[in-house]
Amino acid sequence: MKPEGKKRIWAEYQKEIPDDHFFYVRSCIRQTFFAGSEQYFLKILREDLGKDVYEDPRHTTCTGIGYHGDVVPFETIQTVVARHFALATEAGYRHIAISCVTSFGIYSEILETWKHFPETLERTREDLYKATGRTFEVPETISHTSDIIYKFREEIARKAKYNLVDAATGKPLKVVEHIGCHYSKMFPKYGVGGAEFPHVLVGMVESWGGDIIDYPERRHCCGFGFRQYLVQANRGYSLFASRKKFESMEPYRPDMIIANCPGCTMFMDRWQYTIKEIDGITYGAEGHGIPVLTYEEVAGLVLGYDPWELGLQYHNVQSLPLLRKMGIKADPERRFLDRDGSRLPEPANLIDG
Amino acid sequence: MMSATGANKFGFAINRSRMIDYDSSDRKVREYITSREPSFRLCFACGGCTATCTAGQHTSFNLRRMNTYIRRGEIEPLREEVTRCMLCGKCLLVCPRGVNTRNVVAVAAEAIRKLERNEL
Amino acid sequence: MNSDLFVIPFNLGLYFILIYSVVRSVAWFRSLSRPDKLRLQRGFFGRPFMDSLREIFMESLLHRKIFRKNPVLGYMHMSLAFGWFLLIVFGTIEADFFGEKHLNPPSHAIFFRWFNPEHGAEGLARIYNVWMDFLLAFILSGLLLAVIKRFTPRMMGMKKTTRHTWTDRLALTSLWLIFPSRLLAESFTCGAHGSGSFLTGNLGSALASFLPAAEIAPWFWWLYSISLGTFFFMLPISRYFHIPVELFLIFMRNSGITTGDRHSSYTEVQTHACSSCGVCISVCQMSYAAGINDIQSAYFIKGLRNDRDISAITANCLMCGRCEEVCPVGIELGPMRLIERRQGERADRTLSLPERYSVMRKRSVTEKVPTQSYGYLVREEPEKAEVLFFAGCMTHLTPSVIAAMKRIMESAGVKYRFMDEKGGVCCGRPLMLAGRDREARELINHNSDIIWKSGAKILVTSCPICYKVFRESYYLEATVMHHSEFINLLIEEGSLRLGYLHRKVVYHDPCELGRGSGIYEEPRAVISYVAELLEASQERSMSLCCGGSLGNLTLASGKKAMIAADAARILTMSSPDELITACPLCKKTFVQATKTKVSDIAELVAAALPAPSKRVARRRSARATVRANDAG
Amino acid sequence: MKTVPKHVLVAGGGVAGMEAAGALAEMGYRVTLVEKGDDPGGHLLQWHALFPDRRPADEVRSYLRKRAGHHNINIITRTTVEKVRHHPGGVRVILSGGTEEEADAVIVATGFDLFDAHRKEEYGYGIYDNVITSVDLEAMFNRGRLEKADGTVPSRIGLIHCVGSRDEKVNNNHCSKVCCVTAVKQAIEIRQMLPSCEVFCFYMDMRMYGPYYEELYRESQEVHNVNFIRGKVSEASVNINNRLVIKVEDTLAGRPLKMELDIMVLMVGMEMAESGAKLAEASGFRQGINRFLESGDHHYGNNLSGIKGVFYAGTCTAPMNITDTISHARAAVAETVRYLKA
Repeated sequence: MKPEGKKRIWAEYQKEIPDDHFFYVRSCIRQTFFAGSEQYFLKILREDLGKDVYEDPRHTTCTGIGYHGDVVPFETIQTVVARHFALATEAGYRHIAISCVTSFGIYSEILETWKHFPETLERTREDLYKATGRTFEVPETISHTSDIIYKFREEIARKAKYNLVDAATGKPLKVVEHIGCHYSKMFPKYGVGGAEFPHVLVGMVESWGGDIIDYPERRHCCGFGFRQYLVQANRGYSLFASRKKFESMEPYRPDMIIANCPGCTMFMDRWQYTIKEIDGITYGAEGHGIPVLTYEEVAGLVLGYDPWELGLQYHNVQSLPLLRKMGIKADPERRFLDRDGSRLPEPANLIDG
Repeated sequence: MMSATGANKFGFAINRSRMIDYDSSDRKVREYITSREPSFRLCFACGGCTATCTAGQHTSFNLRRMNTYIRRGEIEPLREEVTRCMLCGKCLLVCPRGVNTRNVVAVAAEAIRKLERNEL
Repeated sequence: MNSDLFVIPFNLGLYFILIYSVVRSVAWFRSLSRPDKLRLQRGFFGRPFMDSLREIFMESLLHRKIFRKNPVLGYMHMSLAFGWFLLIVFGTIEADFFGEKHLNPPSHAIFFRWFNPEHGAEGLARIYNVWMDFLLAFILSGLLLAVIKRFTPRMMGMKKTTRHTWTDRLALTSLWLIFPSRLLAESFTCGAHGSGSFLTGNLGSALASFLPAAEIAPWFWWLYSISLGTFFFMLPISRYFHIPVELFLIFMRNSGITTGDRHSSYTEVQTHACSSCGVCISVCQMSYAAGINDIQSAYFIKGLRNDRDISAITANCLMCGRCEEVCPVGIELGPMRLIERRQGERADRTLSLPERYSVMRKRSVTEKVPTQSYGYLVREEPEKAEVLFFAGCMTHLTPSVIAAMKRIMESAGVKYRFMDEKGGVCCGRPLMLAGRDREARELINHNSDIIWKSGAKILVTSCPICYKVFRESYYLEATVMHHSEFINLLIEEGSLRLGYLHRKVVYHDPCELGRGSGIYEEPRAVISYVAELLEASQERSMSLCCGGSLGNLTLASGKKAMIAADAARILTMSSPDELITACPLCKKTFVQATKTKVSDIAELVAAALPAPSKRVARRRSARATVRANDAG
Repeated sequence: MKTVPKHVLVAGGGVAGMEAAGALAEMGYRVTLVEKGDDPGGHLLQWHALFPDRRPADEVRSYLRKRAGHHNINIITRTTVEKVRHHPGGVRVILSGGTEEEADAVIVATGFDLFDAHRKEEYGYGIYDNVITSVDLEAMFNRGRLEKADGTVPSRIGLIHCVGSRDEKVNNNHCSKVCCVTAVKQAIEIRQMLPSCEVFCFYMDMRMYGPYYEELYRESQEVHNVNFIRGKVSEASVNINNRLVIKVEDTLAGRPLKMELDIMVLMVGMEMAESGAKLAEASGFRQGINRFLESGDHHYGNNLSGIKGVFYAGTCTAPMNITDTISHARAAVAETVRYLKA
């Protein structure tokens, strides 16, 4: 592998990521399954980096799941997204920060459509106005929230309490990065580093001391695939895709997987349990699973936040060995205790990571 | 393939790969055929044999595809495929590359038999 | 006398071979099938026995067949076989008549001169001596030819000669030494005692003039005895075993035993009866036209005899039948090869015997599962027809032949159904040629069902390959006719009105039609009716194979083309306007090999048809059908 | 009566330019050959052996060198032709650096650029150690050593056809014509050099259009046991053993296929030369949808630019092999001479 070859590609795919003043749109999946991630993204940006992030409680789902599930037409989703833009316009924000990769893909698709077919933009303005009486400005930039963490990765590194290294040996952790398909495969120029060799997570991991694994099925889909997942009988395809990835990364003995898409994080985490149930196979060391973390969680760990506050215990694959390796002292007994000492609900089917 | 618990619990099983994994495929049959019928290499997949095939009028027997499978080391689909040919030899007269097609089938069947007896 | 010890090698060899022959014969007889045993028993007390004796005399001693093919080669074989036979007979008479006793052990006859060194000085004995010397000279002249043949086969009119194993070489050496050593032994003895006739006497006195003949003579008597003994010992494991076995074969054949379709003691006897004479090699087109010199019947048989892995040899044969036609021993080479093909692969020679046994046992289980299976074929319900026309797979690649047949039948008013108009099921012959009889049976049953249901009286086919299998392996009510026969029938009954084409044509007998099915005259009658038929240098039973044969599984296309080119060249030597064949496969093969126009006999006949007139055709139809019924 | 010989400027010192210059010089014309590189010779300089007979490229190189060495030819190197303009007295030529030349006629022979394999990002050229181009492979043949980046001997090599050709994703819908036969030639050379190395060609169509090309293809299968898989490789990656893993659909089996390779060779295609495109833009030459120069007539005016006194030769008009390039250059000379004599 020639690192300069990748740098060459990364240099070609540099997108504009604004410095401040973000209009934040949440992700259905991330806020439900990885609530700590969104909470800590805001906390890191506002408190650790001192940025202005605006969030409007009136913003809704982008309807991407319905769109990819063939129940929401393109005109409808354009109008829903236009409403978000209207909220941003009304609040005086021109930079959208999107938590969900599916949403990010939809925003990219809509912006590209408006660029190449201006009449669709006009039609959307009309539809939005008729439906809500709102008007909007097309935003200056859209960023996925991983883009923003990527932009401030060095700053985070400077404030780091822990690094992605084995605290005992000083060796870098081996990290698998997984990029959501809709982040840049459709429009390479919208992603940091393009579609073939995206840099967005690689940049974070390397800045925080970890080593990236380039394994053969790196580009492969996590297995989410809306249509595959939504129909129960088709979930075998989804599961098969995930297994293909795990089998491909297994020989490298990764310490963790980092993903920028909430759907990917969820499926790569949950399917490890399902595969174990069906085939009795796990892919991590010593019969354990491989922890799958969001980049917000990883950034939170690096900055020294409490893993249980970040919500790592609510992943199927638990991360105690990873935390121990990083030298983070986390009391397993406190995993499911609330701040006031009362017991939190404990999920079933956890597997060791 | 899948445990009963898995199927009952989730209502679906893990799909099987359709991918030909050349590195884990079995090329013994190919080598056996190529060494006994070197003209086998010459096929360029025009499909003439399949178009004229007597057995192909009655079944899905496809010599062109069978050749491809042999080359890739895909033995499973071969087992049944070889039994369908009538060895009539029409394909021989059609082949533009002079592949001894009839013997390819005969040798392939022989190879499969040997494979089943672990003699390959 | 101490020096008499030299007879021991001879005696050991002789008794060994006699006992061996008896034991082997009994073993063969016992392993014969019940009907064949009965045949042999009946034959022993009937005409077959006398016929066999005559044949043994004509073929095994005089070598009449070889004589006819090649007089020099015939003389060689005759001098050795018949000469030796006479030498033994007259030697025995000599010993019994002139010896001390009148019943002697064989060694006394063989080494008569040693025991009676002074014999033959006068009277009858003197004349008898001349006769014995003449016989020896007769054999030696054949031996000389044999030596020449071994080193320069071409001088004997042989293109190729067989290659030898070490046992063959040892046996051959001992055989070659027998007569020269006898000559020298007798000569030295005669020289020492002043006896002997024109050969032994003269040579003896010449040798004795400068050599101590009395001291040297025993050495050559030893050599003579050892040569004979060695030859007898080597006999069962060398090619010369054919000499005694052939006698057994002749007797079996005359008793009505045939090869059949599986290994038996008859195939084993045939295997051992092959003299490796090499005539099969000379006529093999694979050899002289395609340069393949290791698969001919002689090698095939030798491989069988020596239990080698001959699967490659077995498969690589055109099955044209030319070798069988010329085999002087009359071995059924085609059926023998088919049996071997049916056998499938033999066990790996590199395995130890117990391993081989376990492999074969494992196989016998798996082999029961057919390698091919045609369960996908759907039973058909054909329409009724008087005449059923089956073009055959190959004929579908020569649509002009089908078109010609349609025109001919329509012109003759034949009511026929075209059985495989939309493509049929293979007749099964190609599978049989590949040794897959069980699978072929599936196809045969499928096609038979259709033919029976159609109620046809005549089944006409355009393909000799189909024709042969229809005739031999189908059980049908319908009369099977090749289209040349059928056209001949139509001409004979007058339902075809044909013009005369002013063309000179040559006819090629397809293997499966001619040698395979004995149809030589009908095609010639048809051709002569419409055109001028030229003679080909090799035709009828010695017709050449076109090279495209389905009998050969492994022959490369380039080699096939070489055979086709050579056959086409010979066939077109008389510069005919057209080369006529009666097989679609031969036609396809020859078209690539010659610039001469190649046509099927049906196309030739169709060309001689007048322009179609519907009314005439209709009027004739009734008559033709009636005739067709009669024929059925 | 002696006349001053007319002056023809040839833009581009590759195969077409050298042949055209040589032919004109032989006829007594004064020729200026302008070459952007250090030496004339073009892409041929990088080649080891030529299809279909695998003769050494040096034989053709020395023929062309001899041709361009004629005393009537003045070679200017490290210079490009920026613009040509016809005027009543002839053709004004502006060279890089601003110098101007006056000529009676100009032959444009600016040739082609090889497709930059970096642009097919999914193949990882420049990233994975053992992804090379057909040109890199020729360099290995020139060195007489065929090895992986780590110096070990490869046991399986894949040649990927149509890299940068017939591919809308890189804006090239045209076929580069010569890559198929080049791949077959190189596959044979690999097999001869390393008999134990498996060779696979991944093709979309085998376009064996020239004399003896099909025969070479057959030979590669029959004699050299080169394997052919019909399908376009979609992506490459490396596994833990640093072996390349490629994904392709075996379209004849109708199934996706995965295979490990030691070396992946990208058969890079031909594109309109950047320098030629600039010249075309500045001088008002028409470019076709494939961006190559569009001639006056596809069938019988293949060398005509549509501008008086300016003619096209060689691969600036379309991808071609050396044989066709030389023929095309000679035809350009014929057209030029006809023009000059009129």
